[in-house]
Amino acid sequence: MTDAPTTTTTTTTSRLSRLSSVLAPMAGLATVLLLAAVTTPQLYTPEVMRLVLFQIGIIGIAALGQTLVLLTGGIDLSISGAIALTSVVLAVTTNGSDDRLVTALVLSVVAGLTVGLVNGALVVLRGVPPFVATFASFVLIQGVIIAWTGGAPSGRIPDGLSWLGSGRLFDVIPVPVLVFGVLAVVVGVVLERSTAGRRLYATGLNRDAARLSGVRTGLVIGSCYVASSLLGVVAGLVNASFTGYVDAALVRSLNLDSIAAAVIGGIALTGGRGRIGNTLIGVVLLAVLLTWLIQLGAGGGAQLIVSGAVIVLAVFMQGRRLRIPGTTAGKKGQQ
Amino acid sequence: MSAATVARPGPSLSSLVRGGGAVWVVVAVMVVWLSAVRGGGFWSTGNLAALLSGAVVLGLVALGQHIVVLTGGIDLSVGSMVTLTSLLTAVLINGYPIRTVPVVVAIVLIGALMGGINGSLVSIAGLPPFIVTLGMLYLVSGVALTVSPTPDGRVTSALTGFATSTFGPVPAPFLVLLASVVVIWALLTRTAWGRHVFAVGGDQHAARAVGIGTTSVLMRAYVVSGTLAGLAGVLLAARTAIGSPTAGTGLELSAITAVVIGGTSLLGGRGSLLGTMGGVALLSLITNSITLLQFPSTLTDLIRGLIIIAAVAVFVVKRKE
Amino acid sequence: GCSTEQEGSAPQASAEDCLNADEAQAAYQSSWSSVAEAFELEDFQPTDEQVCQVDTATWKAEPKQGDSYRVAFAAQGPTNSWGVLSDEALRYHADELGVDVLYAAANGDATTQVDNIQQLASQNPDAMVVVPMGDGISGQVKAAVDQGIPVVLCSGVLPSSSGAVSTVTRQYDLLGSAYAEWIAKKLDGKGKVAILSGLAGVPTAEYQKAAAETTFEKYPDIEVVTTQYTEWSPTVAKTVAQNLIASYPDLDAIWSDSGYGALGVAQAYEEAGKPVPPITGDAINDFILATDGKDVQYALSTFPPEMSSTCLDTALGLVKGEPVLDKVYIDSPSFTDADGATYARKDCDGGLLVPSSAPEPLLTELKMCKA
Amino acid sequence: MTVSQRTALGAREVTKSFPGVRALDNVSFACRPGRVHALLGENGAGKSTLVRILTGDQSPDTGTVVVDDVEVALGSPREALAHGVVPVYQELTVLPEMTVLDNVMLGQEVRRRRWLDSRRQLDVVREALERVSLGEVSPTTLAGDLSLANQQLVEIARAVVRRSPVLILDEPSAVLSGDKLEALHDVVRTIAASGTAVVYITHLLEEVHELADDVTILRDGAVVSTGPVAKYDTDRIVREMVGRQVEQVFPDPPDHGAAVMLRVSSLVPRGSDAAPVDLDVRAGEIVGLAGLVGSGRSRFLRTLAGARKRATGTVELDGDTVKASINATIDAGVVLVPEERKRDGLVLDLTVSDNTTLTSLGAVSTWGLLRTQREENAFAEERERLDIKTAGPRQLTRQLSGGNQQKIVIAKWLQVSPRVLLLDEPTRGVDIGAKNEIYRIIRELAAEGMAIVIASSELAEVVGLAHRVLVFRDGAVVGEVGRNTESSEKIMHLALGTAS
Ligand SMILES: Nc1ncnc2c1ncn2[C@@H]1O[C@H](COP(=O)(O)OP(=O)(O)OP(=O)(O)O)[C@@H](O)[C@H]1O
Ligand SMILES: Nc1ncnc2c1ncn2[C@@H]1O[C@H](COP(=O)(O)OP(=O)(O)OP(=O)(O)O)[C@@H](O)[C@H]1O
Ligand SMILES: [Mg+2]
Ligand SMILES: [Mg+2]
Repeated sequence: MTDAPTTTTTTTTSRLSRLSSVLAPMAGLATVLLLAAVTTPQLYTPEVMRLVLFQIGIIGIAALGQTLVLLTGGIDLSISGAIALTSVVLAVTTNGSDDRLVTALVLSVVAGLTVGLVNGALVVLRGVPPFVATFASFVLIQGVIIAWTGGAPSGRIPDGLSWLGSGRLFDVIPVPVLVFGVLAVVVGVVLERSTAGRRLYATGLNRDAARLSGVRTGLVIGSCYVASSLLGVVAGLVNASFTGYVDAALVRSLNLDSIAAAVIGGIALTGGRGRIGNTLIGVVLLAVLLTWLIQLGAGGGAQLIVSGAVIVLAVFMQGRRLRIPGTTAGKKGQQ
Repeated sequence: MSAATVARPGPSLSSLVRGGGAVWVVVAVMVVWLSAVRGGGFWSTGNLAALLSGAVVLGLVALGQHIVVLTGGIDLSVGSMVTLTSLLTAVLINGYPIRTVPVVVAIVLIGALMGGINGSLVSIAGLPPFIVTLGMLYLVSGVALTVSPTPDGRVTSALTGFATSTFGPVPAPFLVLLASVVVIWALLTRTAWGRHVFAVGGDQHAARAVGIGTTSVLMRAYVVSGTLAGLAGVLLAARTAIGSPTAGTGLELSAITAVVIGGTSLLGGRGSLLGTMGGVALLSLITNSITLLQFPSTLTDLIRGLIIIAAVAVFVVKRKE
Repeated sequence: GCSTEQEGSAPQASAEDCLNADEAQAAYQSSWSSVAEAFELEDFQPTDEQVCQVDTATWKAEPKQGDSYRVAFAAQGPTNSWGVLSDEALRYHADELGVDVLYAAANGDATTQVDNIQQLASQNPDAMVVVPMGDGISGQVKAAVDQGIPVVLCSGVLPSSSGAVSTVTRQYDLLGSAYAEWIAKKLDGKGKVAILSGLAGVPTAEYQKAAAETTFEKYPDIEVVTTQYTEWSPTVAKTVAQNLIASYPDLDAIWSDSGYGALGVAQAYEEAGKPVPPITGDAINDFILATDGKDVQYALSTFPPEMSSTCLDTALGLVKGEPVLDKVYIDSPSFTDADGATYARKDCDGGLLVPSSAPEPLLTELKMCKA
Repeated sequence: MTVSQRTALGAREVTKSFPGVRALDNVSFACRPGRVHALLGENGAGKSTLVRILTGDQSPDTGTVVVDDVEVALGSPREALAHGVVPVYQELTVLPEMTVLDNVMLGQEVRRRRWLDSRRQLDVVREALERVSLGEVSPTTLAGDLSLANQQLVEIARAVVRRSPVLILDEPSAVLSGDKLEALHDVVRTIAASGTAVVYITHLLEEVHELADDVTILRDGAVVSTGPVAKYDTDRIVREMVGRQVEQVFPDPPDHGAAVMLRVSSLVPRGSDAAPVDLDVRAGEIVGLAGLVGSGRSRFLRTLAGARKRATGTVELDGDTVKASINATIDAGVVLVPEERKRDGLVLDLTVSDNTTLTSLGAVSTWGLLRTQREENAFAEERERLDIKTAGPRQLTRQLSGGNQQKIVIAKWLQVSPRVLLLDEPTRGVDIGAKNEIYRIIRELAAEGMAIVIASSELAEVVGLAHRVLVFRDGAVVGEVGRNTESSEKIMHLALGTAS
């Protein structure tokens, strides 16, 4: 039953299913773009498109880290904590001057590493469910920031960084989207083409089997949390240098955009399923959506309603694919 | 032989965690400590009443969360459901005593309805609970802001009277929580549906294979969660008297934390109500003790974070090998 | 109780009960007229408000424990620099007066504050100062008052049903409408305006916004083209502002309730290479410093956090039987870009609301200003 | 006794396709009341798919299901149960976190008004456990604490309680042996005698003649033959199953070297209270591990491979100590083909090539980047050597038949050129054709000088393949049996503890 003809069928079906996984978010994107064309045609002006690009950069960098963690079957709620922590570290150590920029960058990376290692240790060594582990470290990061800054953080970010947040290449392309692009390519290559990526997928799909095949699953999962926090640091740098001020509002808000983007794009929460392309589309969809909502000038309520509806709808459209496979009792084996 | 006996302590802690007892040990230690440090202040009727009434809303929401988590799901929308229902309670009653009873009934039904929406998306459409309820979180918060962006409405004195009345040190709303715990406990342990909740959470395919209507089991779990959120909304409105479009923000995360500290597995199929209530008790005690002990305000979040992280690291239920 | 009548809709205390109203009324009027003066507004009338003296005999009492008074403080908590200074100014003042403080932070959340007030009340303090996080705490405030604790509301208002003995605040209505009037004056009653509010659903933001909307309605030729929320975050404000620039290139003025919002807007316009339209907000140091020497027209005022020390004074006045008003309106300098430079404090933290009447030693202690 | 001509359960012209595979092709099938109907076929022949269709777990592309002579549309297992069709699926559906009582009564709880009737339930469960020879198991123990065999029996107890007109058992005997297997056979016989139609799927052909009244044989998704069991001797069954003549012969294994390659001294798995195990294996030697189910062979092998923690003991390879971690063990060249292939052996949703190279990613990459060509070459080599039947390197492992999946597990280990190969139930659930190939591979590897340890519940297999067999009971080695004519008997006695 495994003769030549099936070869073509299997490859086409797998290609088809790969395509279908981005089809749903594509349809969502098309819908939003269409709605925008009717309601707010100005969305299609170059200036607004540039804002969309910028949003893509800002959301995207964190979403890349989130994708890595989601692929291990985890989730990282502490990314927004890492983002906030970075800007506080920057402001406190430099006090707005460029002199200590390098020290500040090193310290930010150390902070990110610490967050990632705490998450990784809780998840890998203690077996704490990622959702709770990373939420706990999010609360802890808040606590650290508040204790450290004696309340609300404030301060200036060195001007030497401002190109990162507000710069533009050839006066057109915002730097954040470039940073995102480069990082996306790197993450994409790692996932698709590297041994690390293969180990990551294997771990996400079946941790037991991967471990018994000699994959250091703990190391793989831990690295993903570290990578996620470090990408959070990069996102934090971009974010902080965008306005040049520490944003006290960021410290308290648990931002779920990175999760929403990855998941709308089709990264499964169960681990091991989804590609970088999924995240990419999710990020674009979310960026367009957020910009459109601002353009629409709808109130806070309407914005939330639309975001919620889009999230549910996007997943509804890819619902079939995400359903627990009807014939395998294998849920337990994969965690 | 000796090797086997040496290895014992592990299992006993883990069984304590599984049974939900472990967190109560910590609660007991904290109570003893608080009594030693601030005996009079802690055991004063007023403080106990504050502690207990502070636990009511979180307790009800955690109860619903507990069931949903047992089915292997998660309900991120409970906080926003509490917000909307408490706001609606105040706005719809708006000080008219005649409306009290019908509105309260309607609100609990609205809670059930929202739970039903979650439930049907999860069970019938087969979507992942995390995203469904995340979407609902945004959606319902949005609806609340649309109903009224500012604090609005007013409940009647009958409701506020209920919220503030006490039996000894026990506030009346706490009795509602107790009653709900008893009802849920009975449902979980004494009915077929309760068994099925565990089965669906343990292995959905296996549950289907033995003929369990997984759709209706899941549906009911989310409906119960929504109903409890509705009830919590009513009690919150009764306590605050006036509706606010942000009242329940962040409750879902506290509720999930309580459930997990209580030794319930987020993978589903395993957990004890006792533990979840212990988690609620612990979180309430932390809040209570921060004010009682007058910790410097800038350290409170750090302390809270450290306790939560320590608790989840110690009380997490590990997978069996 | 299934009456079809609405509860609590009966009018409260009538004018005859009002003690010593004149002096108080004058203080109230002046808090409006000082803004009118600073913003050069001709027709800026205070909203109707009746101020009375509290019958202090009811609340006069000896310290319940020990020799010194214990005042409970249900604070906002250190969620932003405003909250930090509000907390610390009260504590500092309490130290000066030798008063004990029982503290609880709501972290900006009304529900948490309900629990806080109940718990603080259970510790039986002599008086209580509450920074209200929303109308939702009214019930609990009432319970505390009923328990015999004089409650002073600080930096915010509650419906009269809360039974609070005194309210010490600057008015949201005042700020919201003053900014709007200033804009109307700048535009000569004609033009396109965007409203940038703070956080959806939070009273501080929503009440100021509502006042602004009411004011703009008086001007038929002023069009509010969009209303957005900045979450009091410069990042969000900048993003929103960039969108505004793109979709409403001909915006004439921006009403913002916060300096952080204004800061983000100013940056966005500068980066786009466009002149910043007339803008409002609260007077954070960062904004004034950032616009220093640039051609930006603005009108700023503050909602001073250090008014908490006045709140403490009021609470102590109650228990000591000193004359106290039921509404104490705090005045605070308002100014426009003309005087901006004089208010900027290069030696202080960017988050500081200027001019600050907080004691200098406190500001240095909090590392908000250099010694 | 006249045979009822009613169709208790049947399929009419059922066809079912999965992406890339036609699992069932126009299958018709009928099972009569009071008779045991054996459903036979190679791995991937479509047996389980047919079961899932008969029980409403999957819906057929075309064709219908017949229950009690009436065509029915079954939307879910629930509806099938309502029609009296009770399945015991191939995959365990016992919930480890629930008690035995709850597991048995799952979906059929006894209620008084709306509440559970604990006393009645307990009675029902006790009786059912008694029937499946689990009388000594307390209904309140957690099912997860039972051995696999006992869990399987709990599952059968669950089905017994239903007293349904149709019972379907998909490979119930795969994890049973000895007394437990006997108990299962007894239950099946009594149930059939009470008028229930039983569909029985198995790879143990001895069972067929012991139990079955009728036989249906599937091959590549189609029915190739059906009829009363009397017409089928084992040879015919095998021939119809694989479509050719197959003979199971075990030639003497190739000679082995003299030097001890692997030395295991006083190994005790953590959490076990059994006596320590010693084991020496020479290069090229095949050592069999026999014993009843739950005797501790798998646990020993997993511990040896570093996948489980040790309480005590050392492992030496060529005199060098091997550290007790899975990666150190693999690096030393000691590798395990685990018992539960789908759970521990394979990442089913990766391609066959990805699975094959998972252990040797360093060799198919430069600077951490994978080289597709090298990967495909590596896979092609193993595909050739092990004769793996697959559509190509990009096929998902999930889509392969059981035997070919097992070959992928072996292939993945051959990539690292191991010194010692540990095989745990390497032919469980593998059809007879593939089995012989796996035997061939094992012998070839031994001939190349690999040391091999093989644990199996199929006595013929261990005896036929190994140079010598160690017998396990209660986690300890209770004896060693060489290669001779009486070895099977000796092993049985040792395993059961009846040796004199
Ligand atoms: N859900 C599925 N998706 C894709 N292919 C499937 C699915 N389920 C079964 N198959 C394929 O259908 C064919 C028949 O599988 P089935 O499980 O019915 O075989 P079986 O006869 O029960 O084999 P075994 O003896 O190994 O249990 C196999 O090729 C299998 O790979
Ligand atoms: N999940 C479990 N929890 C507790 N004990 C277990 C578990 N699985 C197996 N055991 C026990 O461990 C011992 C050894 O089991 P093991 O699976 O190694 O035996 P085995 O001889 O390989 O049998 P099998 O043929 O089923 O693999 C048995 O006593 C069994 O009851
Ligand atoms: Mg099968
Ligand atoms: Mg075994």
